[in-house]
Amino acid sequence: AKPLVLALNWKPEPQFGGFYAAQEAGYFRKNKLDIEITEGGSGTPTIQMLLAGRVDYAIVSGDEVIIAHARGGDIVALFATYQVSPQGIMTHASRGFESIEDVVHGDGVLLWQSGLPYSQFFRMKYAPLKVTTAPYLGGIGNFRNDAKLSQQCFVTSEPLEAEAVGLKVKTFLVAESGYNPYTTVLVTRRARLEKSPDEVKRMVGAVRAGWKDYLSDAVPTNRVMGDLNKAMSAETFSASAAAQHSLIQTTAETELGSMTQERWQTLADQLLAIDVIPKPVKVDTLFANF
Amino acid sequence: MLGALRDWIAEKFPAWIFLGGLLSVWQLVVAQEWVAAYLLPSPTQIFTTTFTLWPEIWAATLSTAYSICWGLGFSILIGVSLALLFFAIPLVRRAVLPFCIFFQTVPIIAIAPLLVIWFGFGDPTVRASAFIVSLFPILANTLTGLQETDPQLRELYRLYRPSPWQLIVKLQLPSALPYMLTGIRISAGLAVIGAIVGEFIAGGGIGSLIDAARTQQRVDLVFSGVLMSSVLALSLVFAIELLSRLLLQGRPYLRKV
Amino acid sequence: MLGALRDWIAEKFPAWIFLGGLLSVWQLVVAQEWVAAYLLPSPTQIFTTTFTLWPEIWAATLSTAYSICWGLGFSILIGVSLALLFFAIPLVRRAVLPFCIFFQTVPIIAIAPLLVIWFGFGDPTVRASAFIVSLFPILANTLTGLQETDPQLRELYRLYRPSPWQLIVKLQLPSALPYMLTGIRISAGLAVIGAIVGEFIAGGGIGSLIDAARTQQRVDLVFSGVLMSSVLALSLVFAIELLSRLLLQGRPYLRKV
Amino acid sequence: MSAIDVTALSKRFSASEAPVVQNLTFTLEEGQCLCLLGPSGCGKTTLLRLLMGLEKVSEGDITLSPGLIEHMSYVFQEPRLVPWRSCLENVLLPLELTRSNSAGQRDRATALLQQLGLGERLGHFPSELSGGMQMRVALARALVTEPRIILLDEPFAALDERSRFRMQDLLLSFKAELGLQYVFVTHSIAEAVYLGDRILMMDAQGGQRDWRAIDFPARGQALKMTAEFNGIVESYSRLFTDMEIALVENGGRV
Amino acid sequence: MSAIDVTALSKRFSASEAPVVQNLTFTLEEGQCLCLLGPSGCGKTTLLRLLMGLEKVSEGDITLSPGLIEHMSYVFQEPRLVPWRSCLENVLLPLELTRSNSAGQRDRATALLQQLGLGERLGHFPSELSGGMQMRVALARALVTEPRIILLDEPFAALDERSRFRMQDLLLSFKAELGLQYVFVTHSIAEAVYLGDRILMMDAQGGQRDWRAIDFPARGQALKMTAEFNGIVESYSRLFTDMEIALVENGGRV
Ligand SMILES: Nc1ncnc2c1ncn2[C@@H]1O[C@H](COP(=O)(O)OP(=O)(O)OP(=O)(O)O)[C@@H](O)[C@H]1O
Ligand SMILES: Nc1ncnc2c1ncn2[C@@H]1O[C@H](COP(=O)(O)OP(=O)(O)OP(=O)(O)O)[C@@H](O)[C@H]1O
Ligand SMILES: [Mg+2]
Ligand SMILES: [Mg+2]
Repeated sequence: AKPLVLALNWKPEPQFGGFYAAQEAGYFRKNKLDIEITEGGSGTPTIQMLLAGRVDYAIVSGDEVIIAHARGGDIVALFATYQVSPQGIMTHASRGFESIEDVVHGDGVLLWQSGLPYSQFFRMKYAPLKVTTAPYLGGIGNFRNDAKLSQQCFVTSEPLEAEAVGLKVKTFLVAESGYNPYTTVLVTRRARLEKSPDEVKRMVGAVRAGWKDYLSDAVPTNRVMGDLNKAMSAETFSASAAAQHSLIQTTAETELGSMTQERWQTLADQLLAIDVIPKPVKVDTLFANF
Repeated sequence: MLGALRDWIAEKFPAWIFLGGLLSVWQLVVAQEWVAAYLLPSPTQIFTTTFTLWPEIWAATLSTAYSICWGLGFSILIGVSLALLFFAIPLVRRAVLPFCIFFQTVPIIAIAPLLVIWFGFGDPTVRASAFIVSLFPILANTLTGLQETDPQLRELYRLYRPSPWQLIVKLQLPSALPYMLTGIRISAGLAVIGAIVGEFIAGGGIGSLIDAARTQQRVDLVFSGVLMSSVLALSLVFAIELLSRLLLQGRPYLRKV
Repeated sequence: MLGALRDWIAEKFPAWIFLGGLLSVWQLVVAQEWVAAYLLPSPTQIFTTTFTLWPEIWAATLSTAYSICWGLGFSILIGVSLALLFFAIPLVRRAVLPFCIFFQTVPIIAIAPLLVIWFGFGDPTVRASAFIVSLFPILANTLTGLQETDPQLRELYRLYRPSPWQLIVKLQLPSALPYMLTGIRISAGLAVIGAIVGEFIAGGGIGSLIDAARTQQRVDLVFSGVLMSSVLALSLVFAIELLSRLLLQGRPYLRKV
Repeated sequence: MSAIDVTALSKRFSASEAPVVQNLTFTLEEGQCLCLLGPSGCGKTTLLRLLMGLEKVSEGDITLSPGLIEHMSYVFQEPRLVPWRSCLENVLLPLELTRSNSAGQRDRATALLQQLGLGERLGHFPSELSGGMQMRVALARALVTEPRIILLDEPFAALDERSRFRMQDLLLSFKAELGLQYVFVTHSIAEAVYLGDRILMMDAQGGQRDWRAIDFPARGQALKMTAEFNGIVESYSRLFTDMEIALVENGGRV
Repeated sequence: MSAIDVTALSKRFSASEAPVVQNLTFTLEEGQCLCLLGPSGCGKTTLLRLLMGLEKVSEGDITLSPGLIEHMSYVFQEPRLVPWRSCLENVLLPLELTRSNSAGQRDRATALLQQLGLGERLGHFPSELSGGMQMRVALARALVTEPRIILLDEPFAALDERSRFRMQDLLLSFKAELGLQYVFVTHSIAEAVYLGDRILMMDAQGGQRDWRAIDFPARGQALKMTAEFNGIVESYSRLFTDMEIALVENGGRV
């Protein structure tokens, strides 16, 4: 039989550590699953691929799940890797900003990916913005070059790179603003879940086991991912894995990757308020904890 | 002039018919759900979206159009000048031409930070991107046109010891004209795409619109943007065509005697 | 044949000199820190990186090269066929040609979901992207070439009531040749960029490499990728040139009598 | 039976301009050869193109004997060679296009070029040939298909007198041996009289100035020395002068 | 003083082929006009191009009188008109290129075209002109710069006899009134004898067959009826025949 495809939305990096760990440690195989992980790139439309049935499981962000629902795409969130969104705003420490509000009301340039829901959220919450905004395409080249420039980041990535080259940065989590979607969420089509809930359960189990391993020891998996992604150095891999630890780890009572209706509802309400979705979305069926 | 315009509309008629057919099939495909609407929105949905968001879309289109005209204008200017230079001094052509190909192959996104740092955020980068992407076809076609100038006519002109400038204006450019116009037509389409990619990088215009819509899975809005960019490209091509007809006005270019 | 090769190397000599000069200036600019190395790596750094990661880079280059050949091959095939069709049936040209411009102006990134869903991850999407981007120049140039066929020669051939196929093979294609070759040259560069952009989306090859390196501050690796893509484009253009020289071998094409 | 029948034929290129060919009526019998005379720009080439079907008739009619159209050949006023084909390849072109390119015919093409004095130029490209040579290649190209009738537009204008005489006699021999018919445009009255069974002379307005049968018991270069021959030539010469005088009186075009 | 001095001139296009022009030596005095005769393909056009500087000399020398090169004009064997320029614009081209395009010269261009019988065709494009008309436009283009010497490559080959005679006399009148010199290639022996102060006759190998001064007290069409004139024509005709016989005996090229 053909393997089931799990489509990532970016290259092998620590944010996907658990998935690669599950593959490496054989948890998929142990759960009678044959999984093929495909990496993504700029603009890889994983959610559309999933909806069109081209892949069986995909990694998307929390807001994408809600938006897809609002547009009639019936998918179910199964495992939310980041309990706290790793999205952040990175600034030069020399600017002396104390909060996100300072950043968006300051002068200079703020780079962020146009159309990201949180940028809309900021525009509403902190209106009117004073900072000049421009698209963010990855990398910190422009950040290094301009002391008055702030930019979006994954706190597990860009700030570490900036510090590695000797910059003094101050980073604010987007979550501080009250906008905190689950991130790096494993999803599948509802049809798949209803047809074989058992397979989905085994999938989530394997992923959870993988993440447990990765959180306790990232080194072996990082080596595997490092072979697949030559652009990232071994140091960056371990630094990044360390930085994301607290964003993924849950309390003793809740399991890794589990979600609550309350948080999904908050997200849906926020997206409705900022006009990213045109109508309310029922969140009770849009996720499933296993 | 009016008659020419009327002829021209008549000539474009088949395209409108074909467009109608295409849109009908498209509508059907989506209505029958052969392709899901979240992948490919129906034409009616695209028009509705365009109509609803018209002020934003129109402003974006204007801004993009402006950048395209700049970029393409520069491409024509620099492309034709470079072609003339390369033609006049073969050594320069042999040395530099291969590197013009570099311009074509370097993904704008890869050098985005450089562009932004040199030209700043906003329009200048967009124009630069439109220029970079659209330079080569004009250059290559004009150069070929110059090189293919009838050697017999060249001999004739040389009899009168023209200045290089006269030779260019009175012989080489006229006889390279069909090549140049084709090059410009190709470049026009590329300038549009160059501007949009530039806007992905530097913000503004249709590019930003598409980029944002893409992140929010607004396929309808993405296609609105694509629609407007195609409209821009077609208007450009038609403008070029009309202009060249007015320029030539029945002169039998490149027709042998 | 060997002599032709030697001439050709001699002809390319100025380009090598120019390349040397360019690289020296570049090295100087970076060494003097006029441009920061994290924006523009020095040539030596690019070469070191390329050398260090050679196995990966070489594998990526091969995979991209393969997709480019596919895409460009299809462009030539379909482009020339469409040009012939449009030339033979003007009504079809008037109806369909404007929509070919659409192909050129739609940003691949905007229709990525459609492409990936139709063609799947990896090579097929990359090839499709290379094809889409490189189709129009060949089409437009071949069509212009066909339309510019000397009407006097056309009259001559018609005397002998040739089959349409004969007319194409023995008159129209030979006389459109300089146009076609220029179109192919333009398309070769575009096919490279098309493949790389396709790889941004669908993964694999140099595109993926650049994409990953771009976000990881590995400008040196980004430029390694850009370098390899330019090398690919130049090799293609040179291959086309050599091939066309072998094809023509001293025949005076388009030279009047 | 008549080979070519022309009735009240007129041609105008644009409604606003005067016709280029005006109200021509003549009949050419099977086997007969026709020469066209007339001042430069009078419409000789246009008439030839009309006969070949290269221009549309504006008024009147042209009737060809059935099947003749398939066995017609044409030599343009300029050589019109294909620049990327060698001398021999140019001559082979009609055979390739009419799909009758047998080995025998290749030999025939070579032989023809030899007859026309181009045996050493088979591999040369047109741009490497002299004007007269190019015209001879064009002639060979028209003859290689073994046509029944051939339309020739000043084919020998670029040849020296000796070559010209040789070509004239070659043409006459084709006529005698193969029954080749021709319609021949020339500016040389002597050539017209020597080659034509019929001569059509046009005036500067494209009208029919004179239509005459020329009848010699036999033709050969010696004929040109006879008083009869020179008398006819002289009479045509006078016609030209008359036309010119009439023109000057009318202030008309040349 | 001599206008053109040619010494042991040879031209070969490729080392492997026989020379096209072979060891020519002659001198043309100031004011004299030269006619070139020779079989088709013998190298007449090549010689003319060598004189104009359009081909490089392989061996030997060409010396022009000082300053002459700036006042030379050339008529190619084919019309070579610029297709996108009208008849008048084609004639104005040399004036535009030599930056001497004054109003007076525009009038001169129009007048020239009228003299050549093209007064009604000023706005026509080359593709709308007959072969003979195109050649006349080319002639007007060469004359409009008021050259001191003009090289003509079979300029009247596409003209009827009457027009041809008129053109010949026009050329002679330019010679008499303006002191225009010309080097004239023709296939018509009569034309050469009528127009040349000197005649250079070449053989099929591009060598110098005959070099002669022709001296008539006065020239006019009536001259062509005189016995003296026809005697000279006849003698050249015989030279041609001799060459041909020699060729056939040597199995040489034509
Ligand atoms: N395509 C055209 N459009 C307009 N006028 C034309 C066209 N072709 C020919 N003519 C005109 O028709 C007339 C006759 O031209 P044609 O070529 O038949 O003359 P001709 O008798 O062959 O002259 P020549 O002996 O100089 O070759 C000329 O006045 C010419 O200007
Ligand atoms: N570019 C060239 N390359 C090679 N051979 C050439 C070239 N030009 C001319 N020739 C050869 O030179 C010879 C003389 O040519 P030229 O044109 O001077 O003859 P011509 O005397 O003008 O003949 P015609 O009376 O037919 O015009 C010919 O045999 C021709 O094949
Ligand atoms: Mg004619
Ligand atoms: Mg000649």
